[in-house]
Amino acid sequence: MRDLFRTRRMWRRPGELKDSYDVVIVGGGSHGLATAYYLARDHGVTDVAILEKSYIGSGAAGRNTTILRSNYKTPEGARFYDASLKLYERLGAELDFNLLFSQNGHLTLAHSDRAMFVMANRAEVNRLHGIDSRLVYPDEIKELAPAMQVDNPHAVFPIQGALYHPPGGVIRHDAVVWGLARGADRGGAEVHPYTEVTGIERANGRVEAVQTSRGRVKAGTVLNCTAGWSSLISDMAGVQLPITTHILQACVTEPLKPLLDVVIVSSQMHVYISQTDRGEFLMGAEIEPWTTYRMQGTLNFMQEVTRHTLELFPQLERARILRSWAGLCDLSPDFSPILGKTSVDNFHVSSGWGTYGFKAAPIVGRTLAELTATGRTPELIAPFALERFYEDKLVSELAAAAVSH
Amino acid sequence: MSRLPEREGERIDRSRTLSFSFDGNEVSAYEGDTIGSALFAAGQRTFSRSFKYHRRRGLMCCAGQCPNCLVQVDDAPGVRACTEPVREGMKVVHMNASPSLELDLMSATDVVGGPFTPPGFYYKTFIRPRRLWPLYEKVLRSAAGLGRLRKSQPEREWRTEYRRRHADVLVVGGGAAGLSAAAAAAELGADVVLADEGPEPGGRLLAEGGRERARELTERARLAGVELLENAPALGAFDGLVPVWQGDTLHQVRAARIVYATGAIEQPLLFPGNDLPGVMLSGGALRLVELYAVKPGTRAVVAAVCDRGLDAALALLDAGVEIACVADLRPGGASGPAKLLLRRNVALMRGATVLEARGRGGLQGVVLGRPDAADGEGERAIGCDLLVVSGGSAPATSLLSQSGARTGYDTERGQFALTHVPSGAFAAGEVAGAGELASAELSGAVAGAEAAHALGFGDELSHTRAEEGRRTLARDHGRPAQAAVPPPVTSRRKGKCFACLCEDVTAKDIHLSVKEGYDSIELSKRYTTTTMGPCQGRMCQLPAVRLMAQETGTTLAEVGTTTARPPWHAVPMGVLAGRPFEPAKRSSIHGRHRELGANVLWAGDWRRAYDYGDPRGEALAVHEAAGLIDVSTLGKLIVRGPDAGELLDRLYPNRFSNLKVGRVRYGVIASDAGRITDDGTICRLDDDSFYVTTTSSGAGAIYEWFTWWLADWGLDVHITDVTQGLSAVNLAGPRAREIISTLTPLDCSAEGFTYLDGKRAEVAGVPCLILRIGFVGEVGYEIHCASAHGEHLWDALLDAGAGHGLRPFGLEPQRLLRLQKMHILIGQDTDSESNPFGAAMPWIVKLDKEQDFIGRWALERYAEEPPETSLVGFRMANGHVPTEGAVVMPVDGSPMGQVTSARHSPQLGGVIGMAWVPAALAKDGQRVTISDEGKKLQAEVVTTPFYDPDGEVLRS
Amino acid sequence: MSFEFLSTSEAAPARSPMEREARAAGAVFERRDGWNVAVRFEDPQAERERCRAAVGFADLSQLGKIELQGELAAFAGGGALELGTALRSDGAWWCPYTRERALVLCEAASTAGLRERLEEAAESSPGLASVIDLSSSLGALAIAGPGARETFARFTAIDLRPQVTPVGGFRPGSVARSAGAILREGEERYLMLFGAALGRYMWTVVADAAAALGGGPVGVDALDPVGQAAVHA
Amino acid sequence: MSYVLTCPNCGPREVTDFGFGGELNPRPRSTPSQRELGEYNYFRRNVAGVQREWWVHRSGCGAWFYAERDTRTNEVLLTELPEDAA
Ligand SMILES: Cc1cc2nc3c(=O)[nH]c(=O)nc-3n(C[C@H](O)[C@H](O)[C@H](O)COP(=O)(O)OP(=O)(O)OC[C@H]3O[C@@H](n4cnc5c(N)ncnc54)[C@H](O)[C@@H]3O)c2cc1C
Ligand SMILES: NC(=O)c1ccc[n+]([C@@H]2O[C@H](COP(=O)([O-])OP(=O)(O)OC[C@H]3O[C@@H](n4cnc5c(N)ncnc54)[C@H](O)[C@@H]3O)[C@@H](O)[C@H]2O)c1
Ligand SMILES: Cc1cc2nc3c(=O)[nH]c(=O)nc-3n(C[C@H](O)[C@H](O)[C@H](O)COP(=O)(O)O)c2cc1C
Ligand SMILES: [Zn+2]
Repeated sequence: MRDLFRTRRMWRRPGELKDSYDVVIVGGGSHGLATAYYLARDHGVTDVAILEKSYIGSGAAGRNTTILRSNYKTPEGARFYDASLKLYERLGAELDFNLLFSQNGHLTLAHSDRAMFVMANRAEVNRLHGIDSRLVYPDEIKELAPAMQVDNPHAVFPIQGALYHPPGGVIRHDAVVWGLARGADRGGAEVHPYTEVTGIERANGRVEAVQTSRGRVKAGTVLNCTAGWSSLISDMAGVQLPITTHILQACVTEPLKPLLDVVIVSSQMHVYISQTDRGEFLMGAEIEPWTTYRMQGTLNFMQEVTRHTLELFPQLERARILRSWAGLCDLSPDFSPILGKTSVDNFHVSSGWGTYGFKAAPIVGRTLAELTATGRTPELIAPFALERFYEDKLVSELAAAAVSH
Repeated sequence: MSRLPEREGERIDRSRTLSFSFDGNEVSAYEGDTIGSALFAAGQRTFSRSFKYHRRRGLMCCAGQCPNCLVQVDDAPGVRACTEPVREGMKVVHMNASPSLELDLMSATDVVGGPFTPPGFYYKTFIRPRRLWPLYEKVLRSAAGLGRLRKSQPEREWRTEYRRRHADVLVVGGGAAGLSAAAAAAELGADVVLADEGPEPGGRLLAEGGRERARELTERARLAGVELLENAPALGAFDGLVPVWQGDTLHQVRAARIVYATGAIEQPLLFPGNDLPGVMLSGGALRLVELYAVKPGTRAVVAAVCDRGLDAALALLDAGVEIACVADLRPGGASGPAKLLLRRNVALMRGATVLEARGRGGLQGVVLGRPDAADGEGERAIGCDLLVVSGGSAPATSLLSQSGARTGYDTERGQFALTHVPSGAFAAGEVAGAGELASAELSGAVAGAEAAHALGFGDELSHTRAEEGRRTLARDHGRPAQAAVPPPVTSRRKGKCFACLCEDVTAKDIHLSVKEGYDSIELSKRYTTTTMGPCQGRMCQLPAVRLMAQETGTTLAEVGTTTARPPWHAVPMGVLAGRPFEPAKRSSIHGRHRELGANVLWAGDWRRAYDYGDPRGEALAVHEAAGLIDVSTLGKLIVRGPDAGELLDRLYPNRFSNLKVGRVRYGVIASDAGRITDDGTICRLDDDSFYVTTTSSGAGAIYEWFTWWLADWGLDVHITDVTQGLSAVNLAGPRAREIISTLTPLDCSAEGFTYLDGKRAEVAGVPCLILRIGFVGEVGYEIHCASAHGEHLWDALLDAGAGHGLRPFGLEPQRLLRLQKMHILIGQDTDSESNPFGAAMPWIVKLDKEQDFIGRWALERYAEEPPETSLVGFRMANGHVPTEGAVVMPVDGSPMGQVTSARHSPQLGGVIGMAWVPAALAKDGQRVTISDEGKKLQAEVVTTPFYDPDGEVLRS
Repeated sequence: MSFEFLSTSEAAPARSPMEREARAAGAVFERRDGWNVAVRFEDPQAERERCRAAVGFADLSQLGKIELQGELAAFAGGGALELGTALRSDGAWWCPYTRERALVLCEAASTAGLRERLEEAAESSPGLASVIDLSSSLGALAIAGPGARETFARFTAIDLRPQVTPVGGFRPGSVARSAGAILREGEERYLMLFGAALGRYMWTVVADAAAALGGGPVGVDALDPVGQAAVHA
Repeated sequence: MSYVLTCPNCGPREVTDFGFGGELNPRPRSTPSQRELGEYNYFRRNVAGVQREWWVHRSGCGAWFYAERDTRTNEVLLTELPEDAA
């Protein structure tokens, strides 16, 4: 509240780039900023530069539908995302910035018994990890989302049940970015927007420096936090990634009075729907199947996402779509992240976030900061090593992440 | 009240009155009125309350561009009253005010809210204590939002549809430029569509003194064969695909060439009180007058930066509005309309503009003066009920930008103008900077002709003309601008000065946000939410950029603009959604299942009979007599050619080239990562031909998988997908043989037709392929015939079996029956990570095969490394049926696997299932713990089929 | 023969995947060449009028549909097939999908005979040639009348403008979000092919689109025979 | 849809007509090492630039073909059947 009447800069005005930093973080999205924040907070590492080619949050962080949840399928995934969710719960207070975390619950609908099976399995794995997640049936779904059509006899995709995850919800994407940026800045890191990394210099299996649109910068450690662009940055360091880049799209309606508190996801219909604190219905769908780096959306998306949303919320038929947009997603083969060391000693990566990486920002920041500061891979992220694709030891979240963020 | 006497060319029909209600009060209107014009004529001045401060807002643009007149009509929120035609009996209500538009309690925020609700105030408040946040959030949420929808609605009620329209040329925008372009292209023979969002083509001509011309041009275009879409905003540009919304229809226009003649958007000015009802854009005031014969005010002041506002003053004068004063920001030089104004004794202030607008509940007066003058100097306060502003224009480049055009700041004209138009697109008229009517028409004609030329239409003459036209336009373009560029804010007086009307963002808010560090246009946009409301920047982008440039001490070019995204015009979801149909596949016997009372569910993209109401009884019939199940959903491929065996040997880990003609073999398909992707049976029909079945949901993918490798390998093989061409039923049970024998001449004896034989014969007079396989564990005949005969075959079998206890059975009993046999279901018992070794099918992988096959390398490794988990059967210690999906744990604890199938089997008198368990436990008699909804249950591992483990029944 | 089980036999009634929908809409059926054919609805005169003035659609799933693969497909119907154009010959349409695959569409009465002739030709073909009867695999709807193109525009993005798809044009592509193909059989007459299992869905989509344009189902007897004028060489 | 693809057999169609097969990823010619197998199965170049890739005309002729497409703009530079490829 005290900041309400005071106009204080959120972060320092970006100055000149120094010649050298202990840590250079490529990418000013949620992961890069979180890492800088935790580097300072947990490890006192402050000689850090975040290089962002555009404005902070211009990537997926600023385009995502902000669903936070931890009801994943694999024990590795469930543990990891749960740790992140717990950090998120406290993050607003810690950053002294209201992240508008609307923790009103998350429902993944099942329209077939096959889907019910997957939900049951997730519920059980979650329960064993202390994650609040359970199967619910139409009557309870109706109570949780009274505006939704749960037992329409003519429904194309009747709802058999759902996985209910009370701690899930949505958060304000930009607030997370700005809160973390301010936290990083106050911790001592330099945030450099409009600074594009164009090359990486290596010698003796180590990264020496990065070249940028504003000159060359030496780096003790380089962290690749560029999500949708991570293949390109890794290429510069001579590290291959098992990634394909696709667009994912979203759209919002004009603001409406509250109708929906929980997040609704239907994998079979490829939609997910929430209503933001501003009143807009926020909708997303699945990725486009083809790879691309061009952040332009498709008409097909708008058609499919509205048709399917109206299956569930027919009363929205005259509500108007205000805007749609697209962002990039770095898809990994097993729908789990790629996090940590690479074959290049001082070049670490955070990638493979597909459609679900925003919820991981705090835990990525924390673990990547720990790895950077100590040189040791935290146990929580050991299963997500890049090496697993060479060894073919996948952590498959196909059933829990493919279309469901 | 404000209706003018009949005017030439007005859009209303005074002989036909309509009535509708606004907030419960009856309002009368003429046919042709918009909600806005009718309400205004009836004296309504406040149309909405603003988003945050609940300030009164009145008509401003009268063209559907600004947020001021958003109302709710029946159940439709966000309706632009100023463009929505009145329909008899419609119920119109205001949106964001309570209890009423006139008395809005939330407007207290306007008085006290300023300092408490700066941009992003919610980021800085309610942070602690955390536990109170949910409460605050509820309050915030209920204060936000405009439209109110029904709590519940069972089904869609509004019929909307798509219409694909291919065309040679699409013209977006039907002003002088667009109409000329469309006519020019069509006259050269092109197939042309023109979409205009106005009520009739004409654009600015309609209300700005060119209606005759508009109607001439329209007629010319119509005669040339142009398809004219009116009331039809083009929503976006998707690489040549342009969706156009018109009423209930979404036209998806795919044109070879597109001419954008979208005009420009008249801009407001920034001064305290610039949002008061009574402040109108000149275009808006004139549209009221010219289209609807409504007088926008009695006494008006005009503030302009170019002739457009002066022209408007003249027109208003003609309509009987008193013009108290005209402030022209341009310092000197009397333009044509200025002279006319002077001649008519209208006071004209040069170099002046509005410094402030005042009024309670609506405009009562303005202060005019020089923006740069010291306080008070040379100011004039004037009473008026209408302030007409014309703050310059912003070319409507959104769609062009989406199609790859670029803009740059044109300092002289004070706008972001096109600097590059991509090939395939053309820009004409005001959007392209063609400022005057003549050049707008010319630039349209040239663009239209060039678009047609690019497609091979036209002749030498038309080319010459177009080139000539280009040269003329280039000359015109070089002339100096006729407009003054207003300062970011026209005065430093107190009072809210709105940069963004949609989101109630003031100039001061932008100033504060920059000071806080949100110093790029993108950050400022997101922090203040300027341009993020219903107008999407039409009214606020340019003012915001100007303010940003001022605050950051940079140029407008450096500040730049934000990205234009679809839809150009907020569009109802129903329109985008089109018809609600979803493709669903149905077997040719589906109708019979319905008649038999089947419960039908989705299975992949098929609708299937889950059971016929008695799954237990149905399963029992299979054991005791016979059952009949429709398995037409199986994928079915014919693979033939000299290399067919070779192809299959390469695609499956086991061998098919040595399969004997007339025999059937089971196969599993693996990926090169060694993961199971599908399974099915294969029957060799003759030396060169195989009949391959796949899982129901895998059919499409496997067909593509086969043809993909075939495309790569180039073997001499033909593949045909006959999935939908064949019905298949499985007749199984101890009496199946008797039943089938009554319908076929074939020798069905145990010796004559043995297990895993595939034979062709007539059944019930229909040529069939019959496979003796036993998915459900009893003697079974899978009978395939042309799907046109499916129903006939089904009926004949049921008839023949009537005296033998034959019953139809559905998917659910089949699942139990196959579970008793431990036959796996791909996708249920396996997942994307399962390999054949883990799935307890090592025998299916023939690593001794000579040739390479897909999956070989990975499978070689799996053959050596013991799997971590294995698929086994289990029997429950007690009678509890675990949930499918329940977790398996070794005795010590952490989850290692899951239950994939579980059923109570009356036949076996217990609960059986399949599960992935730690490999060490994959032995008969091992005990595993199953965690099901937190309960820990005990089960015992079984590795051989529960029913008929040696397959004696099957083979009998 | 090897693949007889793919074909229908006159011994038993053959049914279209849209039979129930047509019946529900009031169709009167006749058994023709083994198939139950919706020959008319209540009023044949009105149906003809519908095709003349608006749009009518008729279930032609009984048409023979024979797939040819290999050399045979390239030189079918007595001439070289050109991609995009169906050849009318022998009372059948020879429709190329690729250079190695074509579909022959013929009257139900001639399906068996034509298939046999083609099989013989396949046997004597030097390379691999396949003849597969897809008559039951594909549903077929004729859509006829001045409103036909507008009807298609409701559910397919295939460009059917005459300058792009002349009579005889054959256009494989998505219809109603499913795999399909459209053959322009006459000035205002089109034949749409799609997977038989989608019969009911396609009927729903087409009926819905046609109804909004003043059209509706018609019996096959309301359709004019595909004229000789349509012969395209 | 964002763009149109020209099927070598059928001509231009909306991209929703097609299935995407991904960038060309040739199968090893001889037994790969564990690492090479992982590379083949999972690793992709994912270039920002012109990419040679597989497509199938799923809703039309059913043919698999190659396209060369610039992933920065989605501009399709060429499509061709494998048998016609140089
Ligand atoms: C539409 C959409 C919806 C989504 N919904 C959800 C959801 O509901 N829940 C969820 O958890 N996740 C969701 N995601 C995924 C999530 O947003 C991302 O996984 C996550 O944001 C990625 O991490 P990031 O924020 O660090 O990435 P980004 O924000 O993409 O950050 C990467 C940054 O790197 C910068 N960069 C790239 N190249 C260079 C260079 N050469 N030099 C300098 N900088 C460079 C980019 O500009 C970018 O700012 C969604 C994604 C999208 C697109
Ligand atoms: N008295 C005069 O001299 C006079 C009067 C009127 C106009 N003019 C001139 O005419 C020219 C204007 O002609 P113009 O044709 O360039 O502009 P215009 O503004 O007249 O027409 C543009 C049209 O495009 C429509 N439009 C914009 N975006 C659209 C979209 N996405 N979808 C559908 N429709 C859309 C608008 O509704 C409008 O009808 C100007 O140069 C002006 O000076 C002169
Ligand atoms: C959760 C969320 C809510 C949004 N709400 C709005 C909105 O109400 N109005 C709006 O114009 N844009 C909204 N946007 C979209 C942004 O304007 C913008 O399109 C997005 O950040 C991508 O940037 P770009 O369009 O500039 O490429 C929203 C974005 C997100 C991620
Ligand atoms: Zn094709």
